[in-house]
Amino acid sequence: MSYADIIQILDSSIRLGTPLLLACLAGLYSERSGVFDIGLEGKMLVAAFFSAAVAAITGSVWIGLLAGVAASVVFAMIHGLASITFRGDQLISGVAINFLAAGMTVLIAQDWFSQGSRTPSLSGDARFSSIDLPFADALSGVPILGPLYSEALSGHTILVYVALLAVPATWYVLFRTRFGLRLRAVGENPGAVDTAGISVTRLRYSAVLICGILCGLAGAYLSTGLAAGFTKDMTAGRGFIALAALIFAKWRPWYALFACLLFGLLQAISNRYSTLDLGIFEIPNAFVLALPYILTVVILAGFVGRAIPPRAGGEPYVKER
Amino acid sequence: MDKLPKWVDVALIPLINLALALIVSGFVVALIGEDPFNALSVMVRGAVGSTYGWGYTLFYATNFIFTGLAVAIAFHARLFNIGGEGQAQLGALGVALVCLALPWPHWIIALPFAILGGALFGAAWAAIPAYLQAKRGSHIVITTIMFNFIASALLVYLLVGILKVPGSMAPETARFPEGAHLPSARDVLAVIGIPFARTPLNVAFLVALVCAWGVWMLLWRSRLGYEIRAFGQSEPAARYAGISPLKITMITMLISGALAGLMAINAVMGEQQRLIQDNVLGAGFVGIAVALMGRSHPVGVLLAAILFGALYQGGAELEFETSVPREMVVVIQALVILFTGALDGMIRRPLESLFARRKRSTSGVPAE
Amino acid sequence: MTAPAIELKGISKSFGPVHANKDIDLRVMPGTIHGIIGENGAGKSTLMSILYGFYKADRGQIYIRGDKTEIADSQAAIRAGIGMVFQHFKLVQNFTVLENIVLGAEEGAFLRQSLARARTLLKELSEEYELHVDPDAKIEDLGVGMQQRVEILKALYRRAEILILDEPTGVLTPSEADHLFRILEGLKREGKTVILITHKLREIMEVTDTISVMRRGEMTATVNTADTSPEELAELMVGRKVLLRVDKTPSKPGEVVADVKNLRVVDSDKVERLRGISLQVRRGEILGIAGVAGNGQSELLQVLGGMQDATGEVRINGEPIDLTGTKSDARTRRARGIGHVPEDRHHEGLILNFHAWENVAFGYHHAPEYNSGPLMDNRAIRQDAEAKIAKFDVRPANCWLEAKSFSGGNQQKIVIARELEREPDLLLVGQPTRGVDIGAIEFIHEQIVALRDQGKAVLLVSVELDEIMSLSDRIAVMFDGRIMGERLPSETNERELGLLMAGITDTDREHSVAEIEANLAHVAGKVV
Amino acid sequence: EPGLIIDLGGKFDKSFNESAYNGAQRWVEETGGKYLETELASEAQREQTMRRMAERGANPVVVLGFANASTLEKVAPDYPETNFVIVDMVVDQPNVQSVVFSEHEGSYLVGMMAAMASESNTVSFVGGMDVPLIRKFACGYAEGAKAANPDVTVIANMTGTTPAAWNDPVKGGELTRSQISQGADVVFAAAGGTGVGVLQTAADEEILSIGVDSNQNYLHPGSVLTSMVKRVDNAVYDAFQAAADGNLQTGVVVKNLESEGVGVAMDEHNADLVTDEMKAAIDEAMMKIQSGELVVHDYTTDDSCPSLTF
Ligand SMILES: Nc1ncnc2c1ncn2[C@@H]1O[C@H](COP(=O)(O)OP(=O)(O)OP(=O)(O)O)[C@@H](O)[C@H]1O
Ligand SMILES: Nc1ncnc2c1ncn2[C@@H]1O[C@H](COP(=O)(O)OP(=O)(O)OP(=O)(O)O)[C@@H](O)[C@H]1O
Ligand SMILES: [Mg+2]
Ligand SMILES: [Mg+2]
Repeated sequence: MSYADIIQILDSSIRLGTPLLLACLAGLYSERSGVFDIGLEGKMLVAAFFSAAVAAITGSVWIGLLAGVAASVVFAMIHGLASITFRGDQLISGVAINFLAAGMTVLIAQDWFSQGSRTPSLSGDARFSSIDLPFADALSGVPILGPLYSEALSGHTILVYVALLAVPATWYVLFRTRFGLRLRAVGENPGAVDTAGISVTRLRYSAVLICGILCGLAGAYLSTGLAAGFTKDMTAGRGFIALAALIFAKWRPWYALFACLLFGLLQAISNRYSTLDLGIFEIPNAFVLALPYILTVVILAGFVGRAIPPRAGGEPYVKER
Repeated sequence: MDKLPKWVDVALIPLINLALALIVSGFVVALIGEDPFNALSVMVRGAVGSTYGWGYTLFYATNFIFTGLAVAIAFHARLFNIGGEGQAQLGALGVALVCLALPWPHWIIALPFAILGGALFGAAWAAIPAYLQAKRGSHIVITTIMFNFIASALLVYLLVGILKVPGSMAPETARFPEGAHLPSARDVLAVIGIPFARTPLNVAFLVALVCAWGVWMLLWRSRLGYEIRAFGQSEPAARYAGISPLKITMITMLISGALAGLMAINAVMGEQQRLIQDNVLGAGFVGIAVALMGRSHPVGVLLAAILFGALYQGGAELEFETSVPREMVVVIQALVILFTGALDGMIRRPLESLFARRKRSTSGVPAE
Repeated sequence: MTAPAIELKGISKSFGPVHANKDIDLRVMPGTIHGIIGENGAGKSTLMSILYGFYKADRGQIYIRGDKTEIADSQAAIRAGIGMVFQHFKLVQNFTVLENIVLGAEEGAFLRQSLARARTLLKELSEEYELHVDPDAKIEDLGVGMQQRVEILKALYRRAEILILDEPTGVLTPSEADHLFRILEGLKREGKTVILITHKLREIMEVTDTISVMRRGEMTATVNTADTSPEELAELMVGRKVLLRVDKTPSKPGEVVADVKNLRVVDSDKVERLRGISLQVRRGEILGIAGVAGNGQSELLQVLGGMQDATGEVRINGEPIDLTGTKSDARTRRARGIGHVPEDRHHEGLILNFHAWENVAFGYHHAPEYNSGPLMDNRAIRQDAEAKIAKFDVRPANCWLEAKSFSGGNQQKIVIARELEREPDLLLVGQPTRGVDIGAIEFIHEQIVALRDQGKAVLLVSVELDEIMSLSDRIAVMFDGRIMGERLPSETNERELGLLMAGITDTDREHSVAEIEANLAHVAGKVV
Repeated sequence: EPGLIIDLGGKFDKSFNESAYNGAQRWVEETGGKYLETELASEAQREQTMRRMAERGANPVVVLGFANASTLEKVAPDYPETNFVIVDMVVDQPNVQSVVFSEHEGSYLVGMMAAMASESNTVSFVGGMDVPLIRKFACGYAEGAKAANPDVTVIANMTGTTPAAWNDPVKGGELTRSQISQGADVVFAAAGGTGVGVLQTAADEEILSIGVDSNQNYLHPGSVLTSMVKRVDNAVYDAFQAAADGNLQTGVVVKNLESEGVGVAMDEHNADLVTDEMKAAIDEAMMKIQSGELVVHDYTTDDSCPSLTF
């Protein structure tokens, strides 16, 4: 494997890690506030659909992006309604949202475009185009770091950079602002927040809202950045991988970045090599493709140590029985 | 202090939730430009309007009884088994291996072994997530989802490799021998002179009914069931009573996986008669909705499974007759899960305060 | 005449069918310490939570310093100068003291400034009130006494003029409690108003100026402390005369039933919870284990009850029992004649959603008389349950009710009936009267003593020093996973036990509060 | 009334199914006839869908793709009055017509064009689901490429091993990028809906691509070198027409280069990309294949490929 190969794989990892990262940060806000969310997958899927669909209709990827985010937010609010207002089971609500997204996207796609379950292919302004970072060309000659910057890091779509910037931003919000303090508190002990005179409900809804927005970006990136249109079930389990990354990252932003890049890397590798020769034996293709899933289990089982989720996570806040 | 009368809890609330799900589904149908009432009548006629409809409805229901019971029994131990899909896939592998292993002389002989094969493989697939949950605290929801993906990878590996018929294109096994074909409802009913359409409904339906009865006996008549229910209510209490969390988690998930695996008796041995790749048809997931609707009680699961069977069959007809895609069924299913599972409080709490007010005005419960 | 600091008029509150507060009136004058007592579930916490804006009253008005005040949420209460220290602290465990204090009282959207300002103010406050805490310590590393200080500081930081403390002393050693009362006196001298909820009649007699008594959601009396007595208060609480002391004959210890040697437990965080416990319990005696919560008593019960593995040696009637491995579960312990009334009946002793009859078999569901063949004999269990419910006067006497539908005292009676009726050789009892009112306490104590008189051994764990003193034939004090000493109830006193509970063995000497605190803080880091 | 069951992936996959759909539409336009159509929702519902079609009285029932074979094997005997047509697989039943294509021959031709168009001497292949049929494409492609330029490197990747692999344009795009980074400058996609992503990426990254089944040249004019067309449309059209005329032949029908069952798409969209040299080369190869002088290796005959390892 040459250095150029490595650069290409890294380039691909960033691209494939981006939707995971956005979804993972989405989950981070929600779960830090105490609302577990296995519906990331579904929210990404609706966002992927609506952003591609609206981009196809209007010809503008930005309007598409807005539509995708809006759709994801609507689904996030359903989850909020179920788990915050009506104190339902958060896991079940998440499962329902995933199904709802899987069904609705196909239904609407068929109704709007009559092209089976897909949107028309996007081109031109209906897609995000790649942007070159400053000095990418000038620096490409620098040994080692040059190609890393100009080929792996530069030349992605705007949403990739949004995702990367969202990591320090999330860290800052969480640990340096009032909102972050309250958010972390409400996921640990909503009673403490409530008795401090802050509305638990409002805080959790804002977290779920942010979650919806970020999932929207993740979905929009899938269909208008990574691909050129929506196809049925195009999230392909990314929401669950993002969730695993979140646990792996122990609900911390910087760790989330590395976890998502790791999963991106795995996908990049499995895209690139259909079988993996480990010297002793060869992993057949079917299992190379399943590698992210297998690794998720291995990580959950062994490597995270004890990942302690936010203490109040998964439980609705019940003041009066 | 029971907040609600039992009939409200087990009948009224699920019915209201179901009605809400159907109303919202109706709106969705209207939104995509079809007449919801027409759609409903197509679905109802398609599902129960003929022996053909009934055959398919009950055929699907059989699948859902197995997976619904699988989810339900896990729910009792407060384990959320989303892995029914993968466990059923593995069960299918087990059934297929048994059916292909010998030139079975008669289905009566093949069936018990196939049941064993399906149950064993399904259980084995549930065992790892169960162990990881019990020993390492790995969240079973995520591990079982991952195991669904891994199961399909495994099946693909086998179906494009050693299990494939040499020279054949499709990733599927050879057809099972004649002696491993379960008699269909048409065959059985023909013996007593009742005409029935050619459908895949087969004797596995009876196996499913026996399983439902067995789960009921297990949960409410056996010590193991008592322990499962106690563990599901409170883990510290279970330990206090000498119930091993590891043991119960493992056993419950093994039973759950076995039940999911048994679905293959119906789908693979009863209908497909060979192992194909996507043999489960999403029934593992439907099981979640079925268990929620059925309040995790075998009788409820039975009724909910038939409802969902009708929904599936009706949905298939809907696609033939109108322009509503079959995914409509997925939407209805999602709405049922949403309303019965997650938005339950929306109906329950107003009802609770309604009944509490009635109760207080009649009896006046003091603080103590 | 000055306006009362607080005046409540006609406060009512229901939780579903439970009428927690019924038309309550209350007046508290500024610069006084006002006590509120009442049985469990009488509605004390509910009333105070309404005052603090945590719950919303169904009816009634609140006047603060004479002005009618609408308290919609806790923010409004804080603005009105009310601070509350809840029975169960409302602290974020993995936050620092400082972060907990600014939470909800931040200035501006960014934290840096708020934290810096809070740090200076906190320093001033802690010096002024002798409430020293490390602002950068994580709450989970602090002992309960410390956590309580943080709660008080939180209230003072928000400039509370009226401070409500809900059962603050339940978790404190006697000397910590004394220190707390000195602080309350200081606050009172500054003109602040304090409302103190407690079950401990002696305490309330010592520190309060006036006392209100609640019973079954109603305010039954308000008296001046100077004009009343503990006996009168007890009667007001329960509505009849109660014996505050247990009536029992001297014990006649027989041979050793339980012989424990060098018991050690290391928990999943690798913290040593039991550091070599050795003790013996004999037939016909009650061994009481005193100690501040979290010093290993729970682990001791759990190990003996088969809920946790350990190393060391335990013999029951001379036969060793397995402490690690497959034969060390609660079921085998029961087979060896160990009964167990667990500390937490809600989470351990009962399945709240099971019927009462199902709970009567809980833990003994393998017993031959409850089974026929491979299945459970539900009819036999129900018959047995009905008999036990009748004998222990569980009310309502309906074995089809779910356990959660019984009140705390009656739930405890179901557990006691189940465990005592098996006549175990060794009875483990944890906090038998926690959350149980005075009337039921009497009954439960009688049952335990009766078992002892049958010649059975009883190991009693309780954080209530009164209960230990009055029930035990012998007292062992636990601190930080060790036994600090054994005393006979007749030869010791609360002060000495209190010092032992704080890990101080040279009990003849005078000890400063700071010294006791330092000792307790040492354990605190390990206490969850 | 004839019936058509559109396979997984949907009738607008711009590829295999769309080709069949177009054949049916052409028949409707030309004859004014009517036909029943339904789309398959999942693998496990093949049987129900087939039965439903037969019960509704469709004749013949046309099913698309190898995956239907074993189901058809079971269903066909239950409806002896109904004729069935299956594409891409042989089903040995008296009332079934099996239409198979010589994909390896068409792939051979586009392989030659790819090798000739490549400047980096590296061409690549993105397959859909990893099944023998797709390996047959890949193998023919590699044979052709090697024939045109023995030094050419052929990179082949499969998208996956599940039917989802027909429908994963994102992965298709990633595979293409990775192949580009390995030097490929012509990519052949035989991957159904996934191919859309391959062609898109090829266009984005400014390399050449080759479409499949339908003529996909129009998708990215100037980037799609050609398409290996597989005339599923003709198969459907012929079946419908034969049934209308009452002379549907059962048994195996082979559609090869000679019978124009497979071929290379040439139109205004790729006219600028195809050199005269290429044209001459493929014309020559076509003649040799038709005359039997040149036998392109068919992967499915022995499950192996002399010029490509998987
Ligand atoms: N959040 C709630 N939801 C429902 N019922 C409640 C709630 N809080 C308290 N109750 C009920 O209201 C009644 C009064 O409870 P409260 O906590 O005020 O009693 P208390 O006097 O503080 O008792 P304790 O001495 O145990 O603290 C009890 O019957 C209790 O079960
Ligand atoms: N967890 C719970 N869920 C539902 N209801 C409860 C719960 N806890 C208490 N209650 C209700 O609140 C009422 C009072 O409960 P509580 O434990 O406060 O009783 P109590 O006043 O301590 O009774 P006793 O005098 O017998 O000790 C009970 O009758 C019960 O119906
Ligand atoms: Mg209280
Ligand atoms: Mg009580």
